[in-house]
Amino acid sequence: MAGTKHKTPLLDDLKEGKWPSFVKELERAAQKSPRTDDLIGLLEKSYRDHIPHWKHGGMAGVKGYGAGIVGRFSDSPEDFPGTQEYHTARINQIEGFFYTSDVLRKLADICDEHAGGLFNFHGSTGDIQILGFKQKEAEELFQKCAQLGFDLGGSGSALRTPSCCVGPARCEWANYDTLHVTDNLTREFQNEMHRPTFNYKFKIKCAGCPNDCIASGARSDLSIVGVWKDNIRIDQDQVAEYAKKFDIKKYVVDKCPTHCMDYTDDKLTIDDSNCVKCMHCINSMPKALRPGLQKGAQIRIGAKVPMVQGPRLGFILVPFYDINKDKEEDYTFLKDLIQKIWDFWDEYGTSRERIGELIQRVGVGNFLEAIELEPLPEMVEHPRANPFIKFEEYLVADEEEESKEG
Amino acid sequence: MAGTKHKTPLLDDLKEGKWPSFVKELERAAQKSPRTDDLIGLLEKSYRDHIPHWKHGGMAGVKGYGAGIVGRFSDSPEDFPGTQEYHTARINQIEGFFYTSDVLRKLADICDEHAGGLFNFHGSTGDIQILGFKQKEAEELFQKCAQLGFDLGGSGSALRTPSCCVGPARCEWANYDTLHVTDNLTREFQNEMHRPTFNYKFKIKCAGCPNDCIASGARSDLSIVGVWKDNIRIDQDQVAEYAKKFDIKKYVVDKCPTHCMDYTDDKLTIDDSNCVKCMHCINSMPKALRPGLQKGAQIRIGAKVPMVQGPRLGFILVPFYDINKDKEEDYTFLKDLIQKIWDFWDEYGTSRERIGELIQRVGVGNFLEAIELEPLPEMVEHPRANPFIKFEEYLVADEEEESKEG
Amino acid sequence: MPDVDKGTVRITDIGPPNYENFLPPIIKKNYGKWLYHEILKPGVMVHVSETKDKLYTVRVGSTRIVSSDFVRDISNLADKYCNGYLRFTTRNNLEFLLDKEENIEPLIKEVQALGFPVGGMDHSLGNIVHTQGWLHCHTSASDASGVVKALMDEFYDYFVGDKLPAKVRMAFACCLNMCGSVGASDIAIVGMHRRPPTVMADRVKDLCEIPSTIAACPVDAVRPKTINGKPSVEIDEDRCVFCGNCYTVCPALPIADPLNDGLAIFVGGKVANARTKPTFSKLAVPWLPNNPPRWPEVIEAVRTILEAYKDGARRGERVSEWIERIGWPKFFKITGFEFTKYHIDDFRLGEATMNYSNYARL
Amino acid sequence: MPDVDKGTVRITDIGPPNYENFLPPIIKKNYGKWLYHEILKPGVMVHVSETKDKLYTVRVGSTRIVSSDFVRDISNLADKYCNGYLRFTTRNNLEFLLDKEENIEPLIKEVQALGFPVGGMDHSLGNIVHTQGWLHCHTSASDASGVVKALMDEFYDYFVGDKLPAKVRMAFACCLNMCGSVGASDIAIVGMHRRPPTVMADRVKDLCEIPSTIAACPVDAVRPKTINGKPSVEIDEDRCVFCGNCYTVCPALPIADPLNDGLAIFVGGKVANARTKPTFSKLAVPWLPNNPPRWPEVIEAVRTILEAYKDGARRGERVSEWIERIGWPKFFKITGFEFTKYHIDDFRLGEATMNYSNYARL
Ligand code: SRM
Ligand code: SRM
Ligand code: SRM
Ligand code: SRM
Ligand code: SF4
Ligand code: SF4
Ligand code: SF4
Ligand code: SF4
Ligand code: SF4
Ligand code: SF4
Ligand code: SF4
Ligand code: SF4
Repeated sequence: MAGTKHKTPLLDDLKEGKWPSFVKELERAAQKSPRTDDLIGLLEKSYRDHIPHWKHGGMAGVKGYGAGIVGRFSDSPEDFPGTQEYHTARINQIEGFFYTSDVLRKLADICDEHAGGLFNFHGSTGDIQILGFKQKEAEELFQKCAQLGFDLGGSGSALRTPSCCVGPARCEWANYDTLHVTDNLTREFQNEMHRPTFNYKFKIKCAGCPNDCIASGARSDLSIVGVWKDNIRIDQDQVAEYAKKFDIKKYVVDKCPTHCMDYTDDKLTIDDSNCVKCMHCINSMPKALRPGLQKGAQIRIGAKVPMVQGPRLGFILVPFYDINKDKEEDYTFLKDLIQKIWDFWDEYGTSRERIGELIQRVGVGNFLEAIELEPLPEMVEHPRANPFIKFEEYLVADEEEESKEG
Repeated sequence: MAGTKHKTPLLDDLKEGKWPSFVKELERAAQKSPRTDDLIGLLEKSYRDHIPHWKHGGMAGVKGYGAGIVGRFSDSPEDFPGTQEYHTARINQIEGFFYTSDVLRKLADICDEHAGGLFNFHGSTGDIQILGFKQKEAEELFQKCAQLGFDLGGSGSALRTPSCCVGPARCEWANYDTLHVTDNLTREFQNEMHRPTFNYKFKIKCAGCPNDCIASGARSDLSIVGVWKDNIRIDQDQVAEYAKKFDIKKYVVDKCPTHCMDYTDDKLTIDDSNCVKCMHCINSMPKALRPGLQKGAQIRIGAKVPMVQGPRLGFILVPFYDINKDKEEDYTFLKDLIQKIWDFWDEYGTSRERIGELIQRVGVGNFLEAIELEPLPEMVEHPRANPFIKFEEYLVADEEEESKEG
Repeated sequence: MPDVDKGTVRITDIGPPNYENFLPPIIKKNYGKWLYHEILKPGVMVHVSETKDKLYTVRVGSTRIVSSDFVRDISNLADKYCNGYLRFTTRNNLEFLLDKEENIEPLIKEVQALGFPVGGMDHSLGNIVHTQGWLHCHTSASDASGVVKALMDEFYDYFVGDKLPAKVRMAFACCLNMCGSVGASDIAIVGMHRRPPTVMADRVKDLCEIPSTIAACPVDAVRPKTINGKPSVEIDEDRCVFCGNCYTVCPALPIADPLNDGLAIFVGGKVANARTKPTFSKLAVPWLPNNPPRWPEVIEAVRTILEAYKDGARRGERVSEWIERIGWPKFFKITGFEFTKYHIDDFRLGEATMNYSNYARL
Repeated sequence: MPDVDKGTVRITDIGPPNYENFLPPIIKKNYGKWLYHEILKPGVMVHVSETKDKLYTVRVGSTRIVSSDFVRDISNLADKYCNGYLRFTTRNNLEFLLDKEENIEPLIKEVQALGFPVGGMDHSLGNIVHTQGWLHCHTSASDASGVVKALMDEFYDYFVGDKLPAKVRMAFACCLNMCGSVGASDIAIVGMHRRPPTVMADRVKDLCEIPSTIAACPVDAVRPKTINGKPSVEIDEDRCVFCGNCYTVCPALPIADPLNDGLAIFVGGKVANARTKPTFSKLAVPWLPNNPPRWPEVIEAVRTILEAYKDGARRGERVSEWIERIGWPKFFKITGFEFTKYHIDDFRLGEATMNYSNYARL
């Protein structure tokens, strides 16, 4: 590879080694893109200085959208003029991250023509990211993508591009159609994604089962996870096959979190009423065990990263619902629920307050009342231990019940 | 029994039933004590009205002490004159709650003569409580007790009477002399108990092993719990005897919290390096298993009830220390530690702030520094998950390390 | 330390009597030498020493609040059977310590004749640790001894027998100060207020220190307010959680209320470290009315819990372990207790109590 | 919903391309019908359908930040072996989907010839989810791709093999915004600032909204202050936890610092519900210096963890399960990492993380 015009002894070191080198990728892009060549120079400068060389702020975007493009301006445009503007476009991925060579090549062409020849496949949220364009190129880049069928994703105080695991496309454990619902919600909420009106970002991710291969439970405000309600299907013959390979008692039965399995006399039994659908046994013996037939989804809410009140995982909001039936009804239940959540957030949330933080601030019980869901013991690890209960009504002397809240 | 002069239909109902009746006890006392007779009347009034009939406030005590007596004044002295003053004295129990008939009878006589003929054996903290005297009787009551060898306990913002489990006196599992240390500390800290100078109450309880028969971990600011360091002593013959009675695998081995036990081929083995000294296996087979020989104690800190910041259990402050050696040195280590804790509390605590709440407010790490203990992973369930670390120093440009805290 | 005022022969700061003088000789001899124990039958156990000595313990239930004559009664029994020695337990039971096995049965007979039960050992319902209640405390939201008596009458058989899956420790506290230390009991009953304190505006200034009254509130519901020209406080009824702590600090804020004082039931706490870590009791029933003298609603709820536990738990499982195994949803299902928003912790650390997983029994 | 502006033929709000058009025919046919899968060798698995169809997947490691030519390269391979179809995984790997078993080896050869590894399946080290770093983000405390490259070079064998006790998911985020969502990874590396932001007092008023800057601070360290007559803020250095959130909101508070920006390592997080509940990663090493281009201190620490895990964990145990089994004290002992006051959580819910029991391995 030809390298760059900049002296980059530090980065050059990262061209060595067995793992593919991102520096080589940068250089490949730089072959065609002088601005990416400058990006390499700027990065080398960071490697020397131990600080980033991007300015904070500066706008970039396309008309009518308030989201989808992250503007980036270098603090050293004199030395690295190509990095004066080096923006990123977040482009909705195709559900399940499926592509054809045809569409990929066209994206590559757009990226060469209107940006720095550089991609993130994919960003952490799931978008395709095209790097390295200037504001004046934004509109054309956008429209070229749109002509190819791609739209921008979210940024700022807006919905982010929902994403999902590969689900029924290539996985035997999907309890619902992750791709379909993700696609449907993405289309439904175009406005919420492109025109920021929220208090802060909102992320939706869909996993087909509790293995959660999209990590929804750790990083989406709303996590939809497939699950079944009835019994795990057992093929005892296949169990016997596995028994030849490993110690089923030790590696499967003893690791069941609720100890609801038994393996005696070469027979595997499961007390499904105590199964919490953790997936472990099924994961361990995919040929012998399968999720049940009454499939649906759970909904968890509130996961987010540390800022500001500390990190959160999602907690169960809906332990089970028939998302497969809801699919036939264009996900009315789901969309209604999401809308109620957003309405509540809109009404009570403060600026830059994620939904999980808001729920914590106002109290889960009050949130549930507002979105019209019943409190359920499945939502908690355990009921409260402290006795500081905010009873909402008390009796008055004439022995009539009075609700203070009205 | 003769009953009371008051009409007490509600309380009378509680004279029925198999369990001994406290109402009968009240009536027995009332036989000799008119004021206790009025107490019964006052209580019946509460049973009718569903509220207590004691005033808040009013002082009672003895000269030179600021603690040990809880004053109680009725709100209905007209109807129940005997309850106008009906105070309680908290009297240090004898360690391990051991008594002779002789001393008990003398206490009974004092209680008849100078109070309402009524006791709590014992109060929740562990004191003997004598109920039903008036302020003018307090001094004589106190001195009569003192002549018998009994002193008052604590109340208000003072140390409370320390207490302990029966320990080596009648238990095979005591890892140190709970009675001795409790007695020693009680004597050492007479001043702290009788003359309130703390921010709030402070409780010390001593359990001989992690069974914690004195419930120290849930209700003492400082909990001292016996524990051993080396291997559990196993008598395999006795194990075999137990094997005849129950399923050792199921009831013992499988319930070990760290799964560090094994029972195969009729032999019990323990990986003591993973034993967390929970006591379960020993409890289950007292003839076969015994704590090790390297005995000592753990110290936990901060347990308390809900007010104000919520309930707390104690957390490990000292995972192991040789309290048996310390005994020979008059518990110098322990007393030093307690003193440091009190000094810190004195310096930084606010009024009515228990030590556990203070530690939480200032941060465990800062507390440890102040009392000169090292942070240890045994103190935590797990290290922090959030990244909001308050680093105390940073490097400045001339590459010298600077401590901002000095 | 002990400072005995010689001048007036006033005795102070002497601490407790030296316990060594109150230990029975057999205990003195075998102090720290016990080898093992065996429970011989409900309420009776033997400890065997390295010296081969055997010490028999007979445990007797008590009302805790007792008359001087009760104290004399047990002293007489101690003289007759135990060389004059006896002890109490940390849960207010009596223990007679015998060195002669043959004394066990005669002692038990006399104890029972006096109306006192032998039991409370091993897999039994222990004596209920409790507090002062209406009998002696101004902050109480219920009586203590009365509820305890009503309960123990009802569940007497569980005390004198050992038919429960494991130890059941019940505790009672008459207000949120929780003097009975109910925080970590298998079953805990707590007196609960349910109506904000009344502000006696005229008296606040005289009776209370306003800053500490404000600081006493866990939810910042107490605020300074000048009323009729006098410094006083107001209470934000929408925040108040009825803890009564402001009243503890300020007598001009009475909180007792005949209609709204009642009881809550918490379950699944545990202090011992055996098998599982110590843990708090968790809310089962937020509020039941005060219904003296027998508190039938409380008894019913406790019965529901005890029966479900007895039926559902495996041998050796404490209440907490049983619920942990079956899951809280099932606990609410089989007891029929309603799960409400009140069960979801919204206090300071409440966030740590949610179910951050997909685990659910469906 | 899609509103296509016909007037100017400007296209907006169309959402993503319809995925159905990008599924390989074998997937379309067997959509939702998969029966089971088997991992054939590192990086290669087969899914078998009810229809008996078999789908082979070859997983290929990628740098995530890639050139347009890389995209063309993989397109060519997809054309040659996969009828033009391919996908990416949720961790930025590439997956070639083959309906012909005989294509597996030739494909792998070509992939490897291009310098890309096949692996990342089963009990392997997955590709490191990461973020923008110095390459493209102004708040970064380190580079992302560089650290990842240095690590993957070093632990390459764990990606192309499956010799670890279980899946190991590593993640990297260049600042506490944690875009890589490192919060719940087996091993998480996070860029950390360690010096309070500098207040560019002159510019605060112009560049920032002061109230939201104050609200952005998790520890209330930002306070309003008039400086040289201009509204500005001051930062309480004794409270600041260097999170950088005030800088995110207010560009006049730069926090990057060459000497004090560095990296922390967290361990034992997990997202899947299998066996144990999802859980956050916990602090192992509070701070290591930025030492580009190879970050040897970071590599050393990660090696320590991986080796200890490999030696100590039982088959099938994720890092969290291993540590849970041996206990955190032992983790610190065998890794040699120092346990400091920084490891004890003193943030909002920190109280919930103490050891409220007597459990200790002594
Ligand atoms: C590009 C991306 C990282 C990457 O390299 O992949 C990214 C990059 C940025 N994130 Fe992020 N975040 C990205 C996924 C995430 C994720 C992961 C996810 O979505 O699953 C998270 C954690 C999950 C979550 O949201 O809880 C994440 C949490 C944040 C936060 C903290 C959010 C919070 O609640 O406090 C910020 C701060 C903010 O928004 O002000 C942030 C802010 C930013 C900004 C916009 C910082 C800024 O002010 O400029 C970064 C732009 C950098 C750049 O050069 O483009 N980013 N960010 C990811 C988006 C690509 C995509 O659309 O696919
Ligand atoms: C007598 C006793 C209850 C009993 O019936 O046994 C008791 C009775 C009172 N307690 Fe208590 N506490 C008693 C043990 C406890 C315990 C249990 C223990 O010590 O193991 C606790 C919980 C453990 C703890 O301290 O964390 C306890 C936590 C409280 C509290 C809440 C403390 C806090 O940190 O907020 C208060 C409120 C206060 O002190 O203002 C309190 C206050 C009171 C007062 C003094 C209320 C008052 O202001 O008058 C009660 C006097 C009632 C009376 O009629 O004598 N009492 N108190 C116990 C003392 C007897 C003894 O000395 O043996
Ligand atoms: C007498 C007493 C100590 C004292 O100094 O007074 C005592 C004595 C014994 N305890 Fe205890 N415990 C005593 C209160 C406690 C307490 C404290 C409490 O209840 O407030 C606890 C903690 C309870 C909790 O976890 O909530 C307690 C938890 C234990 C345990 C652990 C039980 C468990 O598995 O969870 C054992 C072991 C066992 O029983 O297997 C034990 C075992 C024992 C042994 C077997 C110890 C021995 O070898 O002598 C004693 C007889 C057991 C029995 O009663 O069945 N003792 N024991 C206390 C009797 C109270 C009573 O009258 O009922
Ligand atoms: C391809 C992918 C989904 C996608 O839509 O792209 C995927 C695919 C599969 N996952 Fe996954 N998982 C994928 C990301 C994840 C993630 C998310 C992540 O890593 O960010 C998780 C959660 C990880 C965590 O807990 O931190 C994940 C947790 C699992 C688990 C649970 C593992 C466990 O025991 O903890 C299984 C079950 C198993 O492996 O036994 C699983 C199993 C599987 C199976 C076997 C499902 C199937 O039958 O097809 C697939 C191949 C397994 C393999 O790679 O060894 N998958 N899987 C993702 C590949 C990522 C990659 O390139 O490395
Ligand atoms: S989350 Fe479940 S359904 Fe989705 S890919 Fe992973 S294992 Fe399959
Ligand atoms: S899915 Fe999990 S909880 Fe259910 S039986 Fe299998 S291992 Fe047990
Ligand atoms: S705490 Fe331990 S040593 Fe003390 S009585 Fe109970 S079992 Fe015996
Ligand atoms: S004491 Fe507890 S942790 Fe130790 S071996 Fe016995 S059961 Fe296991
Ligand atoms: S619990 Fe409350 S009401 Fe009962 S004795 Fe203690 S302070 Fe008084
Ligand atoms: S009762 Fe408790 S919560 Fe209510 S105002 Fe008083 S202190 Fe606050
Ligand atoms: S983690 Fe921080 S530095 Fe890295 S991309 Fe995200 S916001 Fe930027
Ligand atoms: S860096 Fe974070 S902690 Fe420090 S002042 Fe800014 S917002 Fe507050």
